[in-house]
Formats: sequence, structure tokens, C-alpha cells
Amino acid sequence: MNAAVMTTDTMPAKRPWRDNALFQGWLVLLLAVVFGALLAGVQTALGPTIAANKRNETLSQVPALLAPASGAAATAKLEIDTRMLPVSRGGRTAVYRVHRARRDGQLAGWVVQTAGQGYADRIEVLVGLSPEADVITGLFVLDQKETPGLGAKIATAPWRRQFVGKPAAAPLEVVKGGGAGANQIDAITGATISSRAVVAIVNRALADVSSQLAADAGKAAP
Amino acid sequence: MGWFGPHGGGGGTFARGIHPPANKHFSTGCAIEVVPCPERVVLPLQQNVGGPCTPVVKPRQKVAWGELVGRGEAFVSSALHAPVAGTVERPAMTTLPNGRHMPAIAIRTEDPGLTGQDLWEAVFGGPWSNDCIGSYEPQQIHEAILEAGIVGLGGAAFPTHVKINPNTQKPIHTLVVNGCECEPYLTADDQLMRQAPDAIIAGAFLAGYAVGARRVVIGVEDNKPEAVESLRRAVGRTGIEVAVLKTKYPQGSEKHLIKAVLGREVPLGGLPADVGVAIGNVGTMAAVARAVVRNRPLTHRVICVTGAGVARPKNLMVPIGISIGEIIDYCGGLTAEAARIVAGGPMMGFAVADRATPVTKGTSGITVLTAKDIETSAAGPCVRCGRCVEVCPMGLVPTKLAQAARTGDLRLARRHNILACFECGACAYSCPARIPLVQWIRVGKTQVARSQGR
Amino acid sequence: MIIWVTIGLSAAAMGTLAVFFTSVLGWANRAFHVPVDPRIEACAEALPGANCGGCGFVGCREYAAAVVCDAEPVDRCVVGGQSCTEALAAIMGVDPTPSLPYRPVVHCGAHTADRLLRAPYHGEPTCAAANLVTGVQGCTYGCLGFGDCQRACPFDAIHVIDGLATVDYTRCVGCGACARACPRNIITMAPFKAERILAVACSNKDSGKDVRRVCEVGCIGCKACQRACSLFTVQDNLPSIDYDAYCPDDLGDAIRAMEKCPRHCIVAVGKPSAKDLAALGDEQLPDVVAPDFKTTVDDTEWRG
Amino acid sequence: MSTPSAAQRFVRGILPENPVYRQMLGLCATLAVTNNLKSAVTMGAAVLFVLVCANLMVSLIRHWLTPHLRIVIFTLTIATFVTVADRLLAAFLYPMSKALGPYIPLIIVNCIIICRCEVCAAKQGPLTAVADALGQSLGFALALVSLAAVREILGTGMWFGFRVLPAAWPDWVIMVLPPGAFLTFGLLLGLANWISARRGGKEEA
Amino acid sequence: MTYFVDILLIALGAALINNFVFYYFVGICPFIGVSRRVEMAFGMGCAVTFVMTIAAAISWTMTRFVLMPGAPLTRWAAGLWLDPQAAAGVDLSILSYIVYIFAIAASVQFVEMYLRRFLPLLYRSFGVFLPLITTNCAILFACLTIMSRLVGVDDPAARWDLAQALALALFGGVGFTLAIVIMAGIREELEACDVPAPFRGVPIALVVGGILAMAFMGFTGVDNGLKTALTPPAAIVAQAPQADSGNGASTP
Amino acid sequence: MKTSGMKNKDNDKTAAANAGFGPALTEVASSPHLVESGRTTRRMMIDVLLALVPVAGAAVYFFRWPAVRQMAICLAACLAAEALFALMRRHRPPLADGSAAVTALILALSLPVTAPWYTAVIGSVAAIGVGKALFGGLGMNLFNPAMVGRAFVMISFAGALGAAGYQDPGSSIDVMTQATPLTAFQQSGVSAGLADLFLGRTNGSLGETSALACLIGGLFLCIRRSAAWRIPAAMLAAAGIIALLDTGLGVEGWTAAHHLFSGAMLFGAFFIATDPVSSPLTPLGQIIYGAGIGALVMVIRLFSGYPEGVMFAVLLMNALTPLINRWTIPTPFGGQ
Repeated sequence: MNAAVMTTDTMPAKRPWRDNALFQGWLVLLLAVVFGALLAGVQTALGPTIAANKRNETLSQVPALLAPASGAAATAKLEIDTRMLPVSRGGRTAVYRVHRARRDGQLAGWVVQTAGQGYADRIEVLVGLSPEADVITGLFVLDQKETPGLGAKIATAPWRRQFVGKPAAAPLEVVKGGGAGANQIDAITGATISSRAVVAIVNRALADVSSQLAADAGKAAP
Repeated sequence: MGWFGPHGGGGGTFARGIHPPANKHFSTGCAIEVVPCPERVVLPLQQNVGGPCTPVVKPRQKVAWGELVGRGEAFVSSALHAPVAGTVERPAMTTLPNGRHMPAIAIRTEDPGLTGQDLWEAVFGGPWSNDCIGSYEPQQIHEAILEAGIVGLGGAAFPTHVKINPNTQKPIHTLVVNGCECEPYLTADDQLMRQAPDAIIAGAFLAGYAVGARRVVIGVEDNKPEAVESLRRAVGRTGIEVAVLKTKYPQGSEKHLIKAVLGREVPLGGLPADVGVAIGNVGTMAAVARAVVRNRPLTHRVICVTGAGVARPKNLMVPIGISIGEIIDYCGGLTAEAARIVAGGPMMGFAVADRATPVTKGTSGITVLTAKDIETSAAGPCVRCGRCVEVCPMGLVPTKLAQAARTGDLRLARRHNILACFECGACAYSCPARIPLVQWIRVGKTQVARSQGR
Repeated sequence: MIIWVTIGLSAAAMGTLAVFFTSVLGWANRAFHVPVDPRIEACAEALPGANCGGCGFVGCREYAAAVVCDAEPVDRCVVGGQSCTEALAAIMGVDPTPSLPYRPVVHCGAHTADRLLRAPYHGEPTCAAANLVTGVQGCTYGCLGFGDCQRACPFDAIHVIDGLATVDYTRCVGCGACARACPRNIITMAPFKAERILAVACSNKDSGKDVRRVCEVGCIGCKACQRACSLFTVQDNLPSIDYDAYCPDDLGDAIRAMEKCPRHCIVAVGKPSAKDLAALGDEQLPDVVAPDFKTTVDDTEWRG
Repeated sequence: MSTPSAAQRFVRGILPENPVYRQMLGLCATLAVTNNLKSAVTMGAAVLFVLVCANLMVSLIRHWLTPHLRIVIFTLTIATFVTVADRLLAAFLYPMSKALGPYIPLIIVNCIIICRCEVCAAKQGPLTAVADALGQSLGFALALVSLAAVREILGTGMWFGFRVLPAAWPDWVIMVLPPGAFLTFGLLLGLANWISARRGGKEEA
Repeated sequence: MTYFVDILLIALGAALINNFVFYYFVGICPFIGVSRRVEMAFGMGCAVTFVMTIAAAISWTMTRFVLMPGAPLTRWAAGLWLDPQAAAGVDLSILSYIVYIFAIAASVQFVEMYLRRFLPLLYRSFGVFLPLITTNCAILFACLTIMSRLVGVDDPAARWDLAQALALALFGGVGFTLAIVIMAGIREELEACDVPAPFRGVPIALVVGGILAMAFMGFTGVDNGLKTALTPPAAIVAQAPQADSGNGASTP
Repeated sequence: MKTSGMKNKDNDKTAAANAGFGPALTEVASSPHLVESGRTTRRMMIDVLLALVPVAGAAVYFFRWPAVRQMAICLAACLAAEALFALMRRHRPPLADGSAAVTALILALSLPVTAPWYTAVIGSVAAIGVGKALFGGLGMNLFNPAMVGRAFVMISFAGALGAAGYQDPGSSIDVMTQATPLTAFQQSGVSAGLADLFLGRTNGSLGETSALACLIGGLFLCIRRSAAWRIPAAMLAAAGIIALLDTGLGVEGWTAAHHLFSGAMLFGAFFIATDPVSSPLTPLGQIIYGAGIGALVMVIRLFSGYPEGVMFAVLLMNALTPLINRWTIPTPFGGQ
């Protein structure tokens, strides 16, 4: 918008150092440096808070995704640590983020974070697993952009609750109406694709990580 | 140029176009009558495409029958002759049906000269010996046409000497004679072909010879079997072909006639000469014969007075310059239902409200339509049904042209080749929304012309 | 430590970036320099930006470019008026020539009842369309009354009243849209040297007999005005007023001519503001009435 | 042409020169974040913050602006404050920050801000610039809220996430989707034009 | 094979399925403002596509090598003062917005000056739109999208490379051009329509935009279906899951 | 000074009176002076309504009273909306031109029979209001109004009208207990019998189930030339070719014929795509437009999440219509 002005801004050629672009732009340079420093300061001040926000978004869901603890353990505080779990499969390496929850040092369960293509866009889910990684203990949809009123129902509690208690070993399957079987999930009416997408994401994640987690659990147990 | 069979490769028709009800029954059986000489004729100084002619007579001057009263000075203009003998009146203004407002020479008749059958014999009557025709030089024929002030009698009135010109840069191999008369109602050419085929053939032969054509084809639509029959009989040994074409409007457009007869397309913005063709109406051909053989100027023409709005439809031979009102009176006047008087055919003619409007060289008929014929329902919105595109013989998109004119969007108009439209009216005829497409396109053309003029 | 390094690196990165882009752009500014007259910008800013087309250019910007490059007069903007002219003159360093207010004059005086030989017209109700059909009314010169000018006016200053286009001079700014819209060219832009000026309210060039046949009020070319006052010249049966010689303070003869006219074709029109009274100049007279009546069918090669 | 005072600037921004309904500026954000009132209000606040800071900053340094680097400096300033706003939101209103996603950084290219810097801040003092910024951003927020109010209640039967319409209300899902944004804004804009035309007509009459 | 399918899907997604204008609401200002004539709209679209591609290349490079946490250049620079572990943690991503807009503004200005000087014909056809592009959100949005596919993606294999970034920008631009040209075609047609007075101009354009957005919703999920159709069944199993994004800060 | 010339009445009036053709003046107009009688916009709309009779009949036959109710609601709502919007602009309500009725019927026939009453009403108002009145009424609507209305409610009330909305297991009407053929095929690979598809013994939107009825009505329209035959021909050809490429020449299961006879393919081809206002004018344009719709329908059917895509395909090609018109300006006679 200022191009015409800019290119026509004819300057007297008497003082060469004044014509220097850098001299002309002293304000830009000054502001750039000051703003750069300012922003770094902001980052330093707020960065930890933001990082904590992001972490909490996930971690705050973890307790609800684990099998309810009984007795004294119920009051115990959860310790959650997060690590990246590389899984090699078919020549390519996938990396899962896995949260390990412990109560009083006892392994309370795993929460696997995974994502995949949904109907409209990516769906990000958290899958809770029992300590032995053989039973699903919960499911939470972190992020989705499915059709409101239809596919978006994957985020509702009643539908997610179906996953609780399903075995992690056999792949889950989607059925319409009913869904009584041990590894069957009832599709949302009118949103079969979204339902299938979630189940596929869960299936793949479980197939990838459950054996490793079980092994880890075995190692950790003794 | 080879021999392409009876239709010379054109298939006898062209793409698109319409089939309006012919309604030729009003006057199709009426033999041509000769109108009695009027008391006064008004000769507009410009009856043709091109420049006006310059009057060579003064008020109160006496003129004889067939005397030159106006000289065509520009290349594209033609001479004017007195159709009656009489006295020239004070200069007057007249408005032609096509909207042109111009000075005219008015002549008060004093001596009717030839009348009735005598006049017919002088103008069209035989014999027209085909044998002596070869004795005329092309240049001689051209000059005779020029002097006789002959213009195209089909309607557009383009000076014939420009078309039938041996000196043209482009070689002409075929002369196509237009006997289609595709306009509904009109039967003037039909009757002329039936009653004076010899004059037409003689004229066609002369004109063909003058332009150096190796082939002369007369195109007639298949709804005029008598005319075809009569022409075929008259052709004799001249080698002139009669091509019978499928009836369709607007077959009489020169470009479409050439397509139908020869199968060749005149380039956009080009002339028939670009494809080596010259073209002329049957009436024009008869006038050529008269001018060359009998040295008679164009003073009379055949017109058709027809339609349900006129009491007694007729085909008439009238002097040029007679008023439309007089002709209608001669045909018994208007009926009670008459609603619109059209100079020319109903598709391309111009509505006339003034009975003093003179008949010009280009007036091929007077059609009086009734309220029932003309549907005057108001125009509705265009629903883009595409009928106009389907019927446009020029392959244009009329509704877009109309839209361009309405919104004054000249770029759109040019992109859609508005100047290619020759206003045949097929689009407006078929428009279910009754949009006056032709009128809009004319508005658009004037806009384009104006912008080019600047 | 890491904090300071981050801050330092940010500042350094930004600094580097800024140096890079400023020097590149500074170099480009010089290397790719194309001289453009800054006065165009200035002129465009001074113009009102209404893009009304009253100056005869497509938009204000085009006019600005024309003022600078083609030395177009600076007084063409009718919307911006005097202040705009002065601003442009200041930019261009020229004397602001006082601009004479040009206002439209309708050269027709016939109302519906005065027009003879009218036929019912069926078709598009616009002048441009009706002008291509004969016989809408007998007079081929006069106002058709379908209001193309009314639709073209951006200032709601011209209306068809009883079949005749009538200018509302209190609203008119003289943009000329109506004159351009009229297919019969009966609206011309006349120099208003006074609040009211005399004008000829007819465009018919035919002889008196022909005029009487089509109009109750049209000029019959009797030359009474020409005899009464030297301002009037009758040519082609129609008087015209020599506006160069027209002096609003000395109209004795002209008013006599006006009263002499048997058809009352000479009328006083207009109501420009008082400040324009002083503004006189040697403006060239616009062409008075050149009816352009011609259908496109004239160029058609075939019919029927 | 007289320069408007601070108070004039403030008042003008809200309705007479409303950036959205009148100047057609900042349409991307207007359409994108108005599927519920919460986002709309947050967006309005973010724009307010950025606009006030940027206008103030530009107004303070206006004497040192060179013509050919003016826009660069505006952009630099705006981008800085937008980054600050973005991080502040992420730190203290994380859910909103997530919901608004890329539309917070896109404030950088929101024409309202650069336009105000150019039109007002670069020419007038800090006080006027701030008043102008407040007026314009309130106008912007008002437009966002009006749009969001219609979209949210039709689309979900709620306002600010609280149910307003009875539960039997069939949600017009389209309203919270992109087409609903275009349609609602188009209709509201038409309505605004109609109202102002009527009022203008009355004043004239 | 899957890589090319990926690129194809990115391209298709950017151009049609998640069209910048109709799905993400970016570039609305020129979409409404410069869509009166088809030629103008096409010029604008070309200019946007061109600048968007350049800006994407710059921003990808800057992000990949300077801005993202652990970017090589930053790590090297920080390593001059810090130990390698700490140097890897230096995060300049807060500068990204500023850098992007700087890159856009500079490249727009550079391109404009270049065209004006050396290709005046081209400049006349779309150079006039270039200054408007600086404030076109579509371009910044493309940069931001590319950033989100680089910063905070845990799985290094899932990070976009330059080709993917360019595919997004190029076809995002194509999608924008498509949208604006369609809009211009419709608006040329609208000039002949009897639109109620209050709705003339921008409001009816927005309504048309709404209808277009509805129509473009028909493409939802086409990328998904195409992916299934184009990927050989074996490859689906072998495909790595898209690792999550979002929790950017910590690295293994 | 006087402002205007006084009217002077005392001149030769007899000449003027004699000049015209008697007291009942003949009128003037531009050529041509004839019009094709019997072909009016209204007549075209009536043709469409007539052509819809077999389709509506089939709908009533298969879906019983709910179908009648649906059509009645849409008709009432559309006509009321048309009248309302016309009155808002102070125009005379153009109900007699039949276009609102056509929109209403097509909308009603393109909704599932299970559609709640309010969806029909909202759809009608959106169709007439957003799809038509805002653009200036008949002839100006650049998008097919019925499809605008349908898209509006389909997206709004995806739960009630989406693929699952069609099926009503408790219904007493036989066909309504099944899923629509396309949904059934897409989700479980079950293909319906070709004869059922052809006759209409399947579930689906009211008007689309019976291929036979659509064919009868459609051919009537094409023969009456109230619809451009090129559009349905090109659309079905394009869809058929893509379907063939997809299914191969398999005789079992889902074949290209299934694709053509199922869903709204035929209903769309003959009644929706042929809406003259929103389709191109030029012959070549009509072919491109039809083929585009056919191809898009197949793309949406095969790849997207939606089982059917006629509505989206028509709207998308409507959007392209101005550009198609622009790029397919026919070569004039004698042009290069």
C-alpha cells in the first residue's frame, strides 16, 4: 500500500551514509531488537505456565481414565510420569506418548495418547489401560472436529463409557444397534464413520503398545 | 467448384432456426394486382443501406415517368426515379418504418402513364429472350444496374450495383438467388416466381454473367411447390439450378442461404464474396433483367398485403413512394381486430403508426396483425431456459446480449459478439418470458457503436 | 543463564532479520526504482473519490492521472467543486481557472398532451429501447419520457413530469449523466452564467408544417427570435443561443424575443447559486442538439 | 478537514464507523470466532488489548516514522503485541486459547488494526489514539457479540454455554458451522443496511 | 507411494476439502473485496498463490532451522555459551509470528518492486493487488499451519518436510483462487439480478459465500475416502500412527 | 420571466387526426411481432409440475399419508414465504408463475418421509428466502432454491435427516424399516435388488426411490423441451462411466446400474440439475455442467462420508455455472 510512496521517495544523494538503508531503518532495527528481547522475556515468564497448562489438560483426565481404586489407595495421590514410547512397526517407527500412573508407588494403570483421522479432521484420544495393559479402563476425546450433533457425540460420556472394561487384546468392532458382545461398540446413530474412526484409532494404538506396556508392567512389578 | 448434387452440398438447410406458423394462406393464391396510380408519391432520399442520394429536381419542376430525380453519389448509394409523371412539391420530411427521419421528394401525379395490365407487361411481362442475353458485356450490365437504381428488394435494400460488380477483388464462382421468402405471411416473392419466372431467370443469368459466376442457383423453400415448378419450367437450357430447401426461418438470410445451398459458412463479419458467392433476391433479379434488357429503372415493386387485420389480402405491384394508408385502403381497409401494422414481415418488419409512411424499395410487404396474433403480455424475468440459444441461427447467446445491453456492460456484449446478430427475431419469438430480446440487442448495438465512435 | 541466552538470541535473531530485510528492501528500492509522479497520488487524494464519472473519466484516479500526465484542466470535478479545483491547482502549480457551472438543459418543451401522433408502445419502457421503434410519437426529436435520464442521475435531480424530463436545478450538480443517457441527445450541458438563463425548448429541425403535424408546442422555425435579438440564430428551422455573447445583465432584446415567440419555445431555466454569477469565462459553447437517430438495422444486410 | 477529537474518535468507532458493519474490516475473525459468545468476547478482548497497545506505541513514535518503512514498523509492533496477547491467553485462559486456535495470531493481519494505526495513531497524539482504539475495538466486539448471539442461540439454544431455549429446541447445527457464519453475517449486514437506510430516509424527509 | 498420496491429500485438502476461504475463513477480505470481476479475481488469486508459496518456503526454513525448539542453528548459536543439553532447550518459537509477518511483508514488497521494474506487463495485471496481500490472512494462516506441523510434533517422521509445506501453500493458494474466481463469476452475474437494495454488494456476497460453504461441505471426508482407496491394504497396517501434537514442550 | 412555454392548442388539428390509422390507433413495437404461442414461463413450470406427478404418485404409493403431509407442508410454507418476501419488497406475490410450487415439490420430494415438520418449514423458508428472494426472485436465483433449502436443513438437522434419519424401525410402512440402499451398501455392503430400485420399493427421500417414475417424468420434460436434455444425459453418462470404472463389469452385488438407479441420481438428473435458472445456457456448457454433476456425485458417493451427493454436486456446479457460461460462449456462425 505504500509502494508508490516508497519507490518514489527520492532522497538527496549528498550524504551517502544517510542514504544507507540501515540508517534509514534505524527505528526498525531498534524496535526489532527491543521487541525480540521483550518477547523472549514474555516467553521466559509465561512459558512454564503455558507448558503446565498443556500438560494439565491431559493429566487432569488421567485419574478418570483409570480403573477406580479401592480402599485406602483411593485417597492416595496419583503420581504421573510421561514418556515417549517408540514402537517399530512395518519398518517405520511410531512414537506414542504414554502416561504411567502410580498410587503409592503401585502401578495404577497407563494412559496412552494417540490420534488418527476422523470423519472431518484429526481425532485425538486418551485411552486408559489397566496396569497389565489388558483391559481398557477409560477413553477420553481430547480434540475432535466432527460434525456437531452427530459425529461430535463421540466425545459424550455415555458413548465413551462403552469402552470401559473391553479387553485390549482382541480388536474392537463397531456394530449398529445393540453392541452387546464382549468386544463390540455400538455406533452412534448417523455417525458410523466417526464411531469407526475412534475404534480404529484405539485398536491400532492398543495393538502397538499393549504388549510393550504389559512387558513394562511385568518389569516394574517385581 | 464441383457439382454437389441438387443442393450443392448444403443439405438444404442450416443449423438452429425456428418454424413459425407460415400463415401464407392469406395471400398465397392471389395473383399480383396492379395498384392504380396514386395522387401523390413520396420518395425518401435514402431508401437503401449506405448514403442518401442527392435530389436533381426542384420544387414545381415537372418530371416524366421514370425520370431520374435523385442521383446516388456515394459508392454505396443508389439513384432514384419518378414512378409517375407529375410535379415536384415542396421538400418534405418523412419517417421511414425503420426510424430513419429524412427529407423526401414528393411528386403530385399529373399523368398516370401506363396502368393496369400494360404496366405489368412493361415491368415483368415477357418475352425475355434468353438467347440475346449473351450480347451484354459485364460492365454494361453493371452500369445498367447502377443507373436503374436497383437495390436488394428482399428487405435490406443494399445497392445491387455494389454486389453485382464485375470489378470485385474477390473472384465469384456462384450466384445464389434468394427465393426463400422465409418470413411468415409474405407471399410476394412466391407470386413473382410463379407469375414472372422468365424475368427472374433472365435477370439471374445476366447477374451471374456479370459477376463471372460459373454457377447460378435459385434457392426456394419447399413450401412453395408452384414457384419451384414454374421456375424449373422457365430455366430451360440456361443451366441455372433450382435448389429446393427445407422450410425454416431465417433461411432467407444470405449467410444461411449460402450455408443451406452450398454448405459454406461466410466468415464472421465477412461478406458472401469472401466465400466466392454473390447473392440477390428474386425480385432484384427481375429488376436487373428489366434494367438491362428494357433499360427501365426501378420504379415499381411487388409487395404483399396480408394478415388477418386487412380486409382483402392481396399481392400488389405498387409504385415506390405510395403511402401505406393508400395501399391498405385499396385492400379494403383494416378489419376491426387489426392491432398492429408492420412494414415487412412479422419477424423483422417495423411497426408503423403513421399511414402516410411511404413504401420504399425495401418494403417487401405490409402485414396487419390482430390482437390475437400479437401477444402483448408483459415481459417476465429470464429463467435462462436457453431456448434463445437453441434457436439463434448465428449461434449467439441472445439472453446474455440482452443482459449486457440492460446493464450497459459493453465488454460482455463484445465478448458475446453482439455485432454478429442480424436481428432475425428467432430468439424473441421463442422466449417463454416474452423478453423483447431483439430490442435489447439493438440497444446494445447502439451502445457498442457509440463507444466505438468515441 | 539460559534465560539470558534466549533473550540475547531472540534480540540477535530479530536484529539480523531486520538488518537483512531493510538492506534487501533498501537495495531493491534503489535497484528497481521506477519513477512515478507523486503528484498523481496527491491529486487522487484531493479528489472526492466518488467515482461519479462527471469529469468524463472512469474514476477519480484516472482523472488524477490525466491531470498530471495529460495536463487535463483541473476544474473538471463537479462534485468536489471550487475547493477541489483549488487543491488540484495547488498541486499542479497552475492558476485555478474559475469553472463555469455547466448544467443540463432539456431542449424539449412538450408534455404528454402536446405530443401528437403517439401510438401505444409495447416493449421495454426505456428511452434507449423506444428510440429504436418508430411511431412511439410523431416527433422524432423530442423527449420520449421513459426516464433514462432519471435513472442515470445519481443525484435525483431530473424527473419525467407529465412526459417531459425536467431538471431540478436545486439538486443538480452538473455531472452530465443525464446528457450522456439521453438517446436523442436533447439534453445538453449549457454554461449557466446566471441563476437563470434562456434556452431553446425544442430540438425539432423540420419545417413548420412538419412540426405542427407532430407537436402542439414545437418550434416552427419562424425566425421571430432572430429578428428580435442577435443572440439567436435560426439554422435548420431551429434557433440556437450564442452563449458566448450571452450577457445575463443585458437581456432586454432577448426577453423581447422570448415574448415574441409564437410557440413559447424560448424559456428561462435554472437556479444556480449566487456565487456563480461572478464566474464568467470564455468557455466554449457545447454542441447544441445533434439528434442521432439511426437504428442498427441500417447496417444489416438482409431482412425478410 | 478537521481532525476529530478523542471523544469523537471513541464514539465514532462504536456505531457510525463500526469496523465490521460499516468498514467491512476484520471479516475473517468476525466469521471464524462467532460460533459462540465466549469466543467472541475473548476475541474482542484480545483485539482491544492489541489495538490499544499498538495505537499507543505508534502514536508515541509517530514523529520518527519514515514513509517507506511505516508499514513495516506497524506490522512489527502489532505482531509483537499479538504474540504477547497469544501467550497471555495461553497462560491464563488456556481453553479459550485452544478454542480460538490460529485466529489469535491472525489478529496481526486484521485490517482494523493496521488501518487504525495508519488513519489515526500515526497522525494524532496518544490520548486520541487510545480513545480511538477503545472505540474501534468496542465496535468490533459489539459486532462479534451480535453475530455470536444469533449463531449460538440458534445453533445450540444456549448463550455463553447456558441453556436459554427449551431443551426441545432443535439445534440448527449449520449456524455453528462455516455456512452459518456467512449466512448470518450476510443477513445481519443486510438488516443493518436496511435500518440505516430507513433512518437516513426519515432524517431526510 | 504413501508419501505421494500424502502430498496429494495435503494438496486436495488445501484446495477443496478444507478450503481456506470456506472452511477456515481466512482471506475473506479479498474474497469479498476483490471479487467483482473475474479477471481481477484471477489476478488476485495468482498473486496470493505466488506470495503464499514464497512465504511458506521462507517460514518453513526459518521454523525448521531457527525457531522450533532444538532447531540446529539455534542450538549451535546457543552452544557457544551453553552446554549442549541446555542449548537444545533454547526455544525461539515465540518469535515465529513476527518472523512470518516480516517475511510476508518483505517478500510482498520485494516481489512488487521487482515486477514493477522488470515485468511491467505482469505488474499491471496483478501487481496492484500485491500491497493488499500483506494483510491477507490466508498467507499468514498457511505459515501458521506449517508451523503447527513442525513445532510440537513429537514424532520426527511425522514432521512436514519442505515439499509438504509447499504443497499446502501452493494448493491453498489454488483453492483460494478457485473460491475467489467462482465468487467473481457469481458476482458478475449478480449485477444483472434484482437484489433487494439493503443486500446489494457485500451482504449478498456473504450469502453466496454461505451457500458456497454449504456446497463445499460435500467434500468433507473425501480425503479420508481417497486415502483408503489409494493406499494399498498392506500399507495401512504398516503406516505409522500420527503421533499426537499439542504437548510440545518436553522431548524424550 | 416565464419558466416554460405556454401550450398552444390552436393549430391545425385535422391533419393530425387524419394522420393515424383511425381512432383505434394501431400500436408500435419492436420486431419480431410474433411469439411462439403456448410457450410461456408459466407453462414450463406447469410442465415440471406435471412431470412431477408420477414421482409424487410413487411417493404417495410407497410412503402413504406422510408423503402427502410432507408435500402439503412444503407447498404451504413455500407459497407463504414467496408471498411474504414479495410483500416485503412491495411487489405483487408472483404465486401464479408456479415457480414456488415447483421449488416446494422438489424440496418435499427430496426430504425423507421421516423429516419432522419443522425441517420442512425451515427448509422451505430457507429455499425461498435465501435461495431465491435475496437474489431478486424468479430468474435471478443463481443456486437451485430447493437444494439451498435442503442443504440448509440437512446440515442443520443432520441427526434427524442424515442417513440414519431415514430409517424408522417401528414404522408400519414397509420400506421405511430398511436403511436406504446407498447407506446400506456403504456401511454394510448389502446391495438392494435392481428391480426394487427401479420400481421404488426401497427407502429414501420421497421422490427418489422410484427410478421408473423419475424416468417417466424426466422424459416427459425433455420431450416437452422444458428441460435441457443434455444435462441429464451428460450427468448420467458421466456417473455411469465412473461407476463402471469403479465396479468393473461385475454382475453381482453393486453394479453401475445400481449406482444410476439408487439414491437421487435420476431424480436429480431430471428435476434438480435441469433447473434452467441455475444451469448453463450454452449447449456445451450444459454438457460440462451435467458431466460435472455426475462426476461429483460419484466422487462424493465413493469417497466422502456422505452416502449421497446430488445436492452438494448440484450446488457446486451451480456455483460454477457463471464461469461455465463464460468459458463456453459458442462460436458464432462463420466464426473461427
